Amino acid sequence: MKRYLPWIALIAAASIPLWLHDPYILNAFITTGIFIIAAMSLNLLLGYTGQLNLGQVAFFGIGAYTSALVSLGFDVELIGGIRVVHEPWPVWTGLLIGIVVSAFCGYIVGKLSFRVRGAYFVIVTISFAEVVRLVALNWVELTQGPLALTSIPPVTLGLPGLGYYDFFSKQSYFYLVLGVLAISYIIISRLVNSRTGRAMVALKENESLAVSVGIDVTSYLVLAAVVSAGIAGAAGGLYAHYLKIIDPDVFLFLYTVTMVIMVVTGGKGTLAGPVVGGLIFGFIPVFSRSFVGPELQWIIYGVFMIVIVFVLPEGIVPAIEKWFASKDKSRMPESTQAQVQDAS
Amino acid sequence: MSVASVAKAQPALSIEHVAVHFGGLIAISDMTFTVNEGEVVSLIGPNGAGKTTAFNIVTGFLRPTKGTVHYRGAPLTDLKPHEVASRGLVRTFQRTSVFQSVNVFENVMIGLHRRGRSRLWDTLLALPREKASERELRTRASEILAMVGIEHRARDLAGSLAYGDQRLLGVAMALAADPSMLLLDEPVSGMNATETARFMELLARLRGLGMTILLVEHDMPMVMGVSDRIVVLNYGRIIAEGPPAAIQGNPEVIRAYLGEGVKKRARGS
Amino acid sequence: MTDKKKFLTVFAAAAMLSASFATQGFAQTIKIGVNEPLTGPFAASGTYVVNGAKIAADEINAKGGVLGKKIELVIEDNKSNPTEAAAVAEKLITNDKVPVIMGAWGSSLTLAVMPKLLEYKVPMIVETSSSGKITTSGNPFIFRISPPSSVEAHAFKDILPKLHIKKADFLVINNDWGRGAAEDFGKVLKANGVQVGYVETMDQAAQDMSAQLSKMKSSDADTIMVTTAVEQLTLVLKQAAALGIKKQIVTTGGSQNPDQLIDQAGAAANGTYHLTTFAPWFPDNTPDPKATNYFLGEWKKRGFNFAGATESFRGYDGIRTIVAGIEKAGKAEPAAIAAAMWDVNFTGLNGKIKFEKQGPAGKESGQSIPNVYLIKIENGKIELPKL
Amino acid sequence: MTEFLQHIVNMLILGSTYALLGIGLTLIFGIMRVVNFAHGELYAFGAYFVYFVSILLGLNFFLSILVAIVAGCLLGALIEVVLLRPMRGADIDTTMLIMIGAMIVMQNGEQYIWGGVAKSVNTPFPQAPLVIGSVSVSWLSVFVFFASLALIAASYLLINRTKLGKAMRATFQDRDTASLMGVNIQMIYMATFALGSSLAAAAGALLGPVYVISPQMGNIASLKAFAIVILGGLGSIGGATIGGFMLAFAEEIGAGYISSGYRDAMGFLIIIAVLLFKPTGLFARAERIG
Repeated sequence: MKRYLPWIALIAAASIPLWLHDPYILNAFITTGIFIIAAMSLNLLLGYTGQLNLGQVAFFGIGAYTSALVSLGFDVELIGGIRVVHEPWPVWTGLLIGIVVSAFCGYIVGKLSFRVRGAYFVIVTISFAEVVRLVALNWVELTQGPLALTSIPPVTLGLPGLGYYDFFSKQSYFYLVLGVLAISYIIISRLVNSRTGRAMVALKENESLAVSVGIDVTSYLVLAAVVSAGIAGAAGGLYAHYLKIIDPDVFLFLYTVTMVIMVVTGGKGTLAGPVVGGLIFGFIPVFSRSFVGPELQWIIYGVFMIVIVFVLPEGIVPAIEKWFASKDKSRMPESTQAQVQDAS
Repeated sequence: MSVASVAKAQPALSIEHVAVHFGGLIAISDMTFTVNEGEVVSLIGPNGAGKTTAFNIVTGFLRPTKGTVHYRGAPLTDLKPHEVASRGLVRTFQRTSVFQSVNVFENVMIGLHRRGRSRLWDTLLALPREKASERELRTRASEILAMVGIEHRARDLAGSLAYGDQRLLGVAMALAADPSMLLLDEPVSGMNATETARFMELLARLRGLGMTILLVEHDMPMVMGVSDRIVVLNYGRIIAEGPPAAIQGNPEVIRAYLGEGVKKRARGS
Repeated sequence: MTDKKKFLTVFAAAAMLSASFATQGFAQTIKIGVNEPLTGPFAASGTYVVNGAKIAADEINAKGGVLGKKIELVIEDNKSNPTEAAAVAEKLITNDKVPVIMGAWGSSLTLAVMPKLLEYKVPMIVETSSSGKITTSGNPFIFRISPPSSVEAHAFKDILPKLHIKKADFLVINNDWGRGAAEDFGKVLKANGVQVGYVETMDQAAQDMSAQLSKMKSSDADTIMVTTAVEQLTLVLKQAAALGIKKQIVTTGGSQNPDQLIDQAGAAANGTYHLTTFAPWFPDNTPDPKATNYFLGEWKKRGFNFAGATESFRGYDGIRTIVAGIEKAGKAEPAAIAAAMWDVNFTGLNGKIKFEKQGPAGKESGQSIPNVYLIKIENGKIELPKL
Repeated sequence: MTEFLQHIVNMLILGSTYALLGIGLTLIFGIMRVVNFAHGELYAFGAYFVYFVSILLGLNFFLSILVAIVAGCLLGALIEVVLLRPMRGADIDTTMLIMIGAMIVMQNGEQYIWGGVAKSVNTPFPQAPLVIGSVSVSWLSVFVFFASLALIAASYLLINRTKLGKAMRATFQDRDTASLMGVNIQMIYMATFALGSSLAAAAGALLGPVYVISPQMGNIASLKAFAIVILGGLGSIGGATIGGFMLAFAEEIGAGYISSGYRDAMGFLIIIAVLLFKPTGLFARAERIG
């Protein structure tokens, strides 16, 4: 039964635009969906390898900027008078290149920053995101700096001569986001349910023990960082083409915090965690907006976060699983293993 | 028993003039010994004598300040731990020997990492090779669990096992990594007499398979029972080396080590 | 089973929520959306603008409203965040069914809202943002009453000879506003034979500008042009005084809030010049003294800090502009209001509000050209300098 | 040369306050393994408290600073007992999340209470700067510089010369052993968090009057404090002091001679450079194996 749940959820989600005609709520689903994808990417690192990357938003932003710039074109003079001119390309190539560039940055950052662990790793990743933000802010020629990249075209699929399909309407964009979310989910679930995933869990649990059985820890960390950055980049690309404007504020620490909250409250190291946490924290502002003043909305957000961590330190999904397990009286292992077993 | 191994007498692991300094502290001053193919050698000595440090040197967790380590003729000194493991040298740990919050079966599956054949693309695209490889690993994992005798606990969290079973699982994981030589760090600490006896049987079976074994252990009856040779460390240097009988009678060993009373480690500590 | 239940719960909640919004749609009043930053870095300014808007709404309602109906402001916080600004626009348009919006303070916030305006064809009065892109990107639903820096710089041309500047350094906030000001004022200065020296930026959140100022202290420029909001400006003036900088300081951008400067920077503010679009200190010199006095009186009566008036007047004028548009349109429908905006012509607190066409032909945005004043702070008092 | 001297003087003043900010964070980080995201909010708390006490209640300026430091200490102790003590033993990202939650609540609480408009505090110092040759500096900054140095010295003495400090150092070295030796770990944690918080509040109380006081002032303070801790190393007062001056130096020189846009990037670039060239040397903690 359990293995069909994601499909049921997917079908349920796919039906949303059919009965939900409120564009504002649909808009909330789309932006929440984008942040769920980003949170899933963070979960791959945090939940499965145990590395907390608080600079995840850098990859999100790099994906957003790359995709936007590829589809808008740019004209930049590099050091030494080399001029790089890029004519606009179709948007879908922008999205793909955004993913690749993000993944590549993930590789570089992974190579460098996995030399340190724990709190140092956390601060190093924050520093990275800050540097990227400041580059986006100050390299005006490329990024327009604080003037923002505007008029970013909507996502269009197709090839010259074969016709195009554009994702301009909210409904179609919802399905695009849902599709990317499903693909990311599949990638992550296959990865963590494989030998690779076991290696990641091993190094999260006990790094020395993992290397002693011949697991090359660094290469798996870097692999996780690459996949994670690529998925975050995809989310960033979707964000840029949905909002149609990006400025260096996409690198704000707040966005990373949003992702972390979604992952940790939902349940890190579970596939469903970021989805559940994402829906909750994506919709808290939507609900609280109609009841309380602006500052109080934030205060509720913060208090709710603390309460969830206090009451359910492992997250909502593991707690629900445990509750069902105890109700069934049958022994059910912890979430991580539960998923690993799904593959069997 | 010792006659058989002497007949082989092919050095597998050789440690030459290894010294380890931590800042001003000398953990090992000068250590030289070899372990032959198929031999069971025990490294003993009082606490702080440098046994675990020696293990860390051999398995790449520490770099020696001086000296070299070779396995089957190839130098190990500059290898990373996982590279050492892929040369066939696999160790167990004294304290944290298993992945606590993962179940027993998955622990062994993690141990089987090196034997997996699937590549990243196989995994992501769910290609047949992925499935085949996984099936193979699962079969192998069951076999290994049966071999160490904890197959009935396969679905339990490793952290929920009794201490003795955790040690067995640690060995199972090490075996899963396909070693030609095992380095066991106090494998029977925390085991009761029955468990220890069972473990000694397991060791005997492993040596029957031609496995080379280096053992650090405090349990003297066991050391005396299973070892072909014993190396005694004290204050970072070797003070005696030889077959169990010779060590038992060595006055320096008695003074340095046995003299303070044969300490069995408190069980379950 | 678990996942299914979770999803069902969420969907049920979402459905309930959308139903609750749907019941609000009866139009006894004319709704006007207000999309402003009430939390986050721009909270102070956004709150001022909203307070100004409320004064306008109350004034209009006290006089009987527009088209026989009262107006109702639907105020939403965009959290100083572009994503939220877009989401808020979506909510205002689709849930609250507002036919017109005022917003969204910062340029990036406004730019994020603009695609939504195109999507739903709802006009927006831009009360504060200064980025040139807002009116030049071909969005016919944009009507701006604040001056972009090019307008300000253009007006500065006439004042320039009297300030006797030979060479100027720029110190600007590192965002669209500051960078835009440095560029536009730089052009005007150069065109009028004034040299431009350093162009230094300061991060939006930066509190210590000593490094930039030390560099300027030893430059040969005689004037420092500063563009930033009042908090940072206070720091710039204090730190410049601490460094013993005796150069002429001219600030631009209209968010200087001179009273707050005098209050918080003290003597450091003396001798500084400020380009501003509203002069509440001299109500009789403003284009519509009666309106100015009424507005200032209300502002005071409600217990707001006088210093906020230089920000809040934009909210006041924004709502008045919208109501003028609704009146001209004769009905509270987006398309009619957008069309009628071109006919709006009245005197706001900072000059004539009448939209000129800007941007690509056929889809021009509206830009109103306000007055620009130069004021000077002298001995803790604000003066209109005799130049 | 004139410009350079001025930059150096600026650097010394800025560095002393950065150091103060960094020390509090590094102690909490080193001893408790808590990444305190609310550090900047305690800094803002100190600033608002001075505003409240000196402007609204009319207390003497210097006394206000002292009161703010004490208030920061109490608030820190409260946070520790209410938010951190129940989560003892949780992993580092769990406590970090709690502190992020606390940060969100505190920052918006400040805005709720005080509004978004920046506040400023008048001081008894003369407005005319102190001028020595070509270098000029405000009297308030001179006071802040010496007050910071005094507080740094006081913390140093507290850690190195008192019984409490000894227990803190023991806890930093090895919590379990310290506990076995009779150190009351709960008490030490509370004291550490209270001390760290009071130092942050002190930095805010000193800098609030120099700058302006706004709800967002904590964000940048947190970010800088993190950079300082990375530069200076774990749990080391000396390290944080040096880190503070290093960061100030990099920023001054970066803004003065490279590009002011990248001024705030300098600290982060140094961190990345340190990582590249000395990945383990400056600050790695040896993992115990086995």
